[in-house]
Amino acid sequence: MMPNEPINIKPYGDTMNDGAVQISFTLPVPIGEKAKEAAKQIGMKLGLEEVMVYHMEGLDEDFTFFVLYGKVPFTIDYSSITVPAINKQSMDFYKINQVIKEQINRKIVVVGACTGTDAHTVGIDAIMNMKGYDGEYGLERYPEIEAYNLGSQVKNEDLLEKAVELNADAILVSQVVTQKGIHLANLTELVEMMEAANLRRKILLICGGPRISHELASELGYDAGFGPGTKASEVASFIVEKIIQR
Amino acid sequence: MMPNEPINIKPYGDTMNDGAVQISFTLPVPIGEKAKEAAKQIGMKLGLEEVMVYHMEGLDEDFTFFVLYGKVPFTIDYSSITVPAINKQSMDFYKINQVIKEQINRKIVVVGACTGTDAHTVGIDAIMNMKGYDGEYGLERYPEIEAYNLGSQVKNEDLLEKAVELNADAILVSQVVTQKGIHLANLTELVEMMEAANLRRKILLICGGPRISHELASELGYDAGFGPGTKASEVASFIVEKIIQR
Amino acid sequence: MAKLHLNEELIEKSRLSANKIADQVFDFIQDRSTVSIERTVLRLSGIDGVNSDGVPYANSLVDLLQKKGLLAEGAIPWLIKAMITYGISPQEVAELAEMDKINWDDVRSVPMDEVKKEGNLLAEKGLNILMKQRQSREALITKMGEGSKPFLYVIVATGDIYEDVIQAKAAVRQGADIIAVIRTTGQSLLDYVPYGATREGYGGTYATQENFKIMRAALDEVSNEVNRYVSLCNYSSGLCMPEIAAIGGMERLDVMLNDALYGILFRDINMQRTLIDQAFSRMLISLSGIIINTGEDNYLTTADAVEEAHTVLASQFINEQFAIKAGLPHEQMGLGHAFEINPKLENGFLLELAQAQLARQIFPRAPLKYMPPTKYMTGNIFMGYIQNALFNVAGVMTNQGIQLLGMMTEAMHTPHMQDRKLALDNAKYIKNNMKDLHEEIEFVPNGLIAKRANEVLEKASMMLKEIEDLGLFEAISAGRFANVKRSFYGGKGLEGVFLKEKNYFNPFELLMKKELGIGG
Amino acid sequence: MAKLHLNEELIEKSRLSANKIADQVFDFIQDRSTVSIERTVLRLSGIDGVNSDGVPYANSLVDLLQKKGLLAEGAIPWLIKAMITYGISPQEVAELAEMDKINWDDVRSVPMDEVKKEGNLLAEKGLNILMKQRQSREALITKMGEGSKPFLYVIVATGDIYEDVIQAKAAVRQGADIIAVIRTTGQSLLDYVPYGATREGYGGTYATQENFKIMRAALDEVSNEVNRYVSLCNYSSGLCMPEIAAIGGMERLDVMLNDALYGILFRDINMQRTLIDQAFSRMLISLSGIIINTGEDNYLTTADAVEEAHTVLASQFINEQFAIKAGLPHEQMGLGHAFEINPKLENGFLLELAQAQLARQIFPRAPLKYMPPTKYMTGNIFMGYIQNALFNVAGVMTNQGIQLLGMMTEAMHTPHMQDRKLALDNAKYIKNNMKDLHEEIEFVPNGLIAKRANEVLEKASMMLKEIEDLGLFEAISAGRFANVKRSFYGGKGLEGVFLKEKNYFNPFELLMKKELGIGG
Ligand code: B12
Ligand code: B12
Ligand SMILES: Cc1ncc(COP(=O)(O)O)c(C=O)c1O
Ligand SMILES: Cc1ncc(COP(=O)(O)O)c(C=O)c1O
Repeated sequence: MMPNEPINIKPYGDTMNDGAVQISFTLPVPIGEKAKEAAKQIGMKLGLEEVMVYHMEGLDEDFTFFVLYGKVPFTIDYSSITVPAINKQSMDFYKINQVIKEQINRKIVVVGACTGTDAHTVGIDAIMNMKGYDGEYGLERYPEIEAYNLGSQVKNEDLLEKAVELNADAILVSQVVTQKGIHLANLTELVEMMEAANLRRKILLICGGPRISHELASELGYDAGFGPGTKASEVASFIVEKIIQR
Repeated sequence: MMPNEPINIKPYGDTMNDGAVQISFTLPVPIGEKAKEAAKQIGMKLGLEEVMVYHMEGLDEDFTFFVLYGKVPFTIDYSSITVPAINKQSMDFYKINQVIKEQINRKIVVVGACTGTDAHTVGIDAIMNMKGYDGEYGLERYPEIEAYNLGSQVKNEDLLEKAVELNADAILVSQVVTQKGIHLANLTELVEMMEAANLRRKILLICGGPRISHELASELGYDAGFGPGTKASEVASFIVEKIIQR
Repeated sequence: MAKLHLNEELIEKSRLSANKIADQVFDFIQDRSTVSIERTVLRLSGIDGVNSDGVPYANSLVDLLQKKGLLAEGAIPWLIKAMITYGISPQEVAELAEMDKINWDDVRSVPMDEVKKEGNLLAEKGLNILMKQRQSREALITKMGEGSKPFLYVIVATGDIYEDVIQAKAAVRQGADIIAVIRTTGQSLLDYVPYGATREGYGGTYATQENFKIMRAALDEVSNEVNRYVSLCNYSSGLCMPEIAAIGGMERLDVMLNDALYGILFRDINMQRTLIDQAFSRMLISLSGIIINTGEDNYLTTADAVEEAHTVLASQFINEQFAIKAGLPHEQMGLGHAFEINPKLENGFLLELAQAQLARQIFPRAPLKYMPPTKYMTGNIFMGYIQNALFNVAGVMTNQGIQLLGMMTEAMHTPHMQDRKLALDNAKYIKNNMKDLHEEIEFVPNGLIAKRANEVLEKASMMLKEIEDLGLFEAISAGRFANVKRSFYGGKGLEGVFLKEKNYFNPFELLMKKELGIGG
Repeated sequence: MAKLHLNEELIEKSRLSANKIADQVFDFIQDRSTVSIERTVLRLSGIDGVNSDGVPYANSLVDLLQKKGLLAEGAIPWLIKAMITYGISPQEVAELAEMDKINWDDVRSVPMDEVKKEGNLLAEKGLNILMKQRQSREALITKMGEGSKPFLYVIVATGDIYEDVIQAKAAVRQGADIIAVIRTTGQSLLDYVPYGATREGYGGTYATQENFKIMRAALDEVSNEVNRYVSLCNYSSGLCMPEIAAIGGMERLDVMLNDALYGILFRDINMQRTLIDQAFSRMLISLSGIIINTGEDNYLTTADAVEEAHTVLASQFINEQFAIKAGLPHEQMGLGHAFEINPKLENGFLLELAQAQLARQIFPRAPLKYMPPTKYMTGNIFMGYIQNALFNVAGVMTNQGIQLLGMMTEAMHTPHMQDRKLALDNAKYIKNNMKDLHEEIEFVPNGLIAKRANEVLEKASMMLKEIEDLGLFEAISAGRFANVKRSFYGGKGLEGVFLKEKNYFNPFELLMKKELGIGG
């Protein structure tokens, strides 16, 4: 815990601990006083107090949109929160290359792709391509890393085949489309394929994307997960550290 | 219950019963992964599932703003909802005047004001003044009603004095400013003064304003409460019906 | 800069009418003072604090003089006579008077030339406090600079000055240029200025000298941090209009809402009282280098913004003349107007542009104060947020001076912290992303916008001519502004107005008029 | 209407270059067909349905012909030969072929003039279906009218056609003019068109003939209710580009995304394949009276919108020529562009205006398709909502044809029902409140906006000249568009391309060219 850190916290509107929150949602019922009451009950069942339905608007005959405000009556214990995140940004570009050279003594091989039917390349490119992202070089630029970006819409089996062929140290998987949990299916399939082929322990498995968290990735059986705003050096640091640990 | 009315309902995003809701609030903690986790915990403690913190932004050194989405796991029983509202809009301008003439046989006296330090006259004017509101005449225009609008910033004692002097059938109180519950104090004071003076049973007591509901008004001891969008004829209908009932 | 072709002759005519209207009012004001003006000069003479009942000494002394029938000569002569007679300070006079320890018959004998000499000294000393603050402000702005126009103006209104400070500092770090501390609902009708730091207001925070001081210190601190001078705004309005102007000057407020018409129409303050108070306030404000904000925008919260647009312009013309007569330079005239047309109106935005550009061209040196939509804001915070965006677009396109930022929660509550942040994000985005748009476009000569602007101008000019004939007092009684009628003897505070006796003496007034180069 | 002063000579030059670029590509296309084109004509001949493995009969028949080495003469001759030999319908040919009950050696002997006669009949019948739907559309629009420009275009993308219908109907009642059913992520790489009503898509719903029919019926119903013809949009793109064009024509779609460059760059579809497919698709689309939407907007999701603005314009010029060569009238060319400049950029909005107005003036008859911000949308739904508002302002100020509404939740999920409603509220508010703004303003002759527009035009014209010299295939290989490089032999679907034999016969193609008055 940090000095002076608050302990029990609540949302803040304009007075400490007033608990103010804003909510909006749609209910599948026609607009009217009854709908409004239903919206209020949703707010109350969420445990909010002083629930106010400030706006109600019909979206169609059978749907109504609401804007509510209410007050959270409980606090959460801020001091006890620990974030299951990876140690971010331990090394920079120069340091990473130096460590690989000095402690690993060979080039690291990384294979990446955006898998399944997902065609969003910008994220994986940001991490892997020469030009990088947000003023940081991508892995291709690292002299001590051999980086292969297979692009998008890559099948899990093709990715795995390539990784084996290149004797990869790490596989990087990007998943951007998440509707109806398609990314979960995709990511899980790869883990299962690797386990079946007895490769899971041999190759570091890392995923990333705007809806990915380290927590989620760990649950799915990945070594790490990187979310929005990730930088190449964070990923490289993680890989290097893990390889040295092994 | 209406035919075909849904029974157990949940919020709706793009698939029936997906439960999707949007939330925003501020927490009194500095921006960072820990703050994000705290926001997520607030969402979870509200009982939401699949809580996603989509946006986090520092408002100041010690405050962070969040936008979350999550899913409500529970349903509410829509069919059992009854709305504690007043029977709205039973009669129109002509009908009301006719009923007063035929069934009450004398003019009705109504005194209104926006009380306390509240200076918002537009709401009470909408109900009482000649020109009315939203294409409906105000009470002053009703030939069978004698309406006295005392304006705004009127003290409860002055309002009551005037009502007694005029032998009023009904008192109309408007309250618009609600910060820190100032309207509750104001409204309660009037009820207490009337009870102390033994006038509460003799005069109909009605309040209104954008944050007033019939429910709230009843709790405070008023005969009725009217919220946003009220029309003069709704109020007049209510008064006439009550007078006839007595 | 984008330009409309306007009928210059009508502008001239309107100005002339407004000038005559103001002259008539000033003829009336000339012979009168108010309890609040007298309290103001006592405060500027150094009387401060409250008695054991919580009544400010400035009030208790003026009340006493009024009760004794002495006030018509002014409070200052009596103060000085007591000071000289007993050899005590102004504060001591007030305190002893409370305890009935001053013999007012005794002090009467102090000769008038002594009183005048001492009076001039007091006035110099008092006004010097204001001048010093003005100089500090100028020095700070020179040192750290200030924001670019339109200045982004946001309100804090928690009711608790310490909570306000938190909100204000956050707002400054988020980019606000002006912080306005909104007042609690009841204050304008109080005939005294509350005292000390306060934590209990409704819809706003009490305006007290201590609260001003606390907020000014906080803003100075954060100004330093962001290296940009941030202005503080409060209200010189209500029954204590001139007193608060003085306090504002002493505590280095930078902007003050100041408009007698607002008090008359929206607070039912007696028109004589507040017009007299206003003339005196504006002199103090002028000397203090404070920008006033006038309240024409409020008309459109009760009257229709399309039909009554000309009343806003007419009132701006009148306020300009009132300001000139009180020695207020154009650069300190934050004339008010507002973006209040029904968002559902076809081409409504064009009418808004017409009005904003009209004001911009007619008052080219004034830092116009542009108010956001309030009337048509609803519980739909999303729609509200884009109504505010279009308002910001209009502000940038017509190069307004002070942009009062709208809050998406306008129809619900005074701003939560994130509402203010989002409002600033909105304004900054548009100000930056559309920065030079006003340089890039021209309004088509005979288009809808040009026609509308000239139509409003014409109506305003006709209205001013009518008021010139009728007199302002009559015009207000007839409900010409904001559809609200107020009578000459009605409203609050008339009992505080009095006719000056021929030996009335107010050295502050005399010195200010001299400094400001205005007659009377 | 607001106007920019543009260098007309550069416009002429650019058009000429684009024309030559298209000519080169058409020389190449001329001699080639694809499996998808052949499946398309089979479908238009009446072959429908899927076999017991779920493979469409159009696919199984074409695959068979290809395996037997017969396809290079075209699918139609073989179909007709089998029809005549066995005296059966096209559908029966497909079904019997599946069961290996057609003796392809036997049927070979049917004389070519008989084949041609029957082929022409088939083509007439097939294209007539499209013409009929076109006439229905025209009749409906005459009867109930349609929305005003810019048309408000929203997407539905639940993955479930029945849920899509709910969303679409709600959107229409809220004011949408065009409903686009977004496709599931994987579909463009499928080399067949899925069959039947579907309820399981990711980020969109499968494009199937049955789904088209269901949605068209729903929109017809609600069009009737709101008494305004509402358009349906889907994608004629990916490996089945021409088939879906045909299906779209049969089911009365009104707008279709159709752009080979999009497939090449963003789906890694082989450039030969999709350019050949596109030429054929556009003829079908032209006859069907469908508006195409091109995909230049997408470039700015990967490339920088300020630096690469000219690539959008260059691509629009090329797409225009491709369209002309396929007989598509200007009124059906929904050329794409987008509002994708970093919202943090000073005067960024001015650059957006420049680009939108530039496109508007260069392609005056085209119903330009204007895409909302996507790249710089974040989880801050409030800021997103006003980015969309400024986009709508730009659309109204420059009089765009089709306004694709942005959703405040762009960075999160495909739209929830209220997101779409709020997007429509946003667009309607601005369209109405700023209705005639574009008539009211003029852009300053040598201002930032005019300069920017001419700079983009100049760069585009230079780029087109370069491509003219290099050839389009080479230019794409060099990464000239969207910073993406694709090679002539790379990508998906090349195996579906074949050289036509000299006795290749495609009566649909011949009839369409005749109808559209284009050579070849
Ligand atoms: C650009 C874009 C496109 C472009 C993609 C171009 C390209 N070559 O990538 C185009 C126009 C082609 C496109 C198409 C579609 N898109 Co799209 N698109 C976007 C958009 C606007 C931006 C995405 C982006 O580039 N972000 C910038 C990058 C840098 O951020 P990032 O991906 O988060 O990556 C960072 C981190 O996450 C991390 N990271 C990412 N991957 C990895 C991997 C590893 C190993 C690591 C360590 C880190 C890491 O590091 C990166 C740098 O910090 C988003 C909306 C938005 N504003 O977010 C929609 C969005 C992602 N698209 C969406 C959809 C649905 C589609 C379509 C399916 C729609 C359709 N049916 O036609 C199509 C088809 C795509 C397909 N088959 O997958 C949805 C996804 C919804 C969902 N959550 O399921 C979004 C959210 C839009 C929406 N609201 O509907 N899209
Ligand atoms: C117009 C307005 C003003 C005008 C008022 C002019 C006037 N003569 O009324 C002016 C500019 C003067 C003003 C000043 C202030 N205002 Co004001 N104002 C508004 C505004 C923009 C609109 C209110 C309105 O006219 N609504 C239209 C009417 C028709 O609706 P209504 O009141 O709901 O009335 C209907 C029903 O409620 C009902 N009804 C109402 N009363 C009654 C009574 C009865 C008996 C019945 C049956 C029905 C009924 O019927 C009416 C017709 O349908 C709102 C924001 C907003 N958009 O809502 C803020 C708002 C109400 N104001 C607010 C505040 C804080 C103030 C100030 C206190 C700020 C300050 N400190 O300076 C001042 C001081 C006012 C004071 N002392 O009370 C806050 C209140 C916050 C809160 N919930 O506590 C609001 C919400 C703005 C905000 N977000 O800060 N305001
Ligand atoms: C000119 C003017 N004065 C004063 C006020 C504030 O009211 P009060 O003086 O009652 O606090 C306003 C409100 O916006 C105003 O516009
Ligand atoms: C021109 C064009 N074609 C197609 C698509 C859709 O992609 P797909 O064909 O992969 O479904 C888009 C996406 O916006 C597009 O702009």
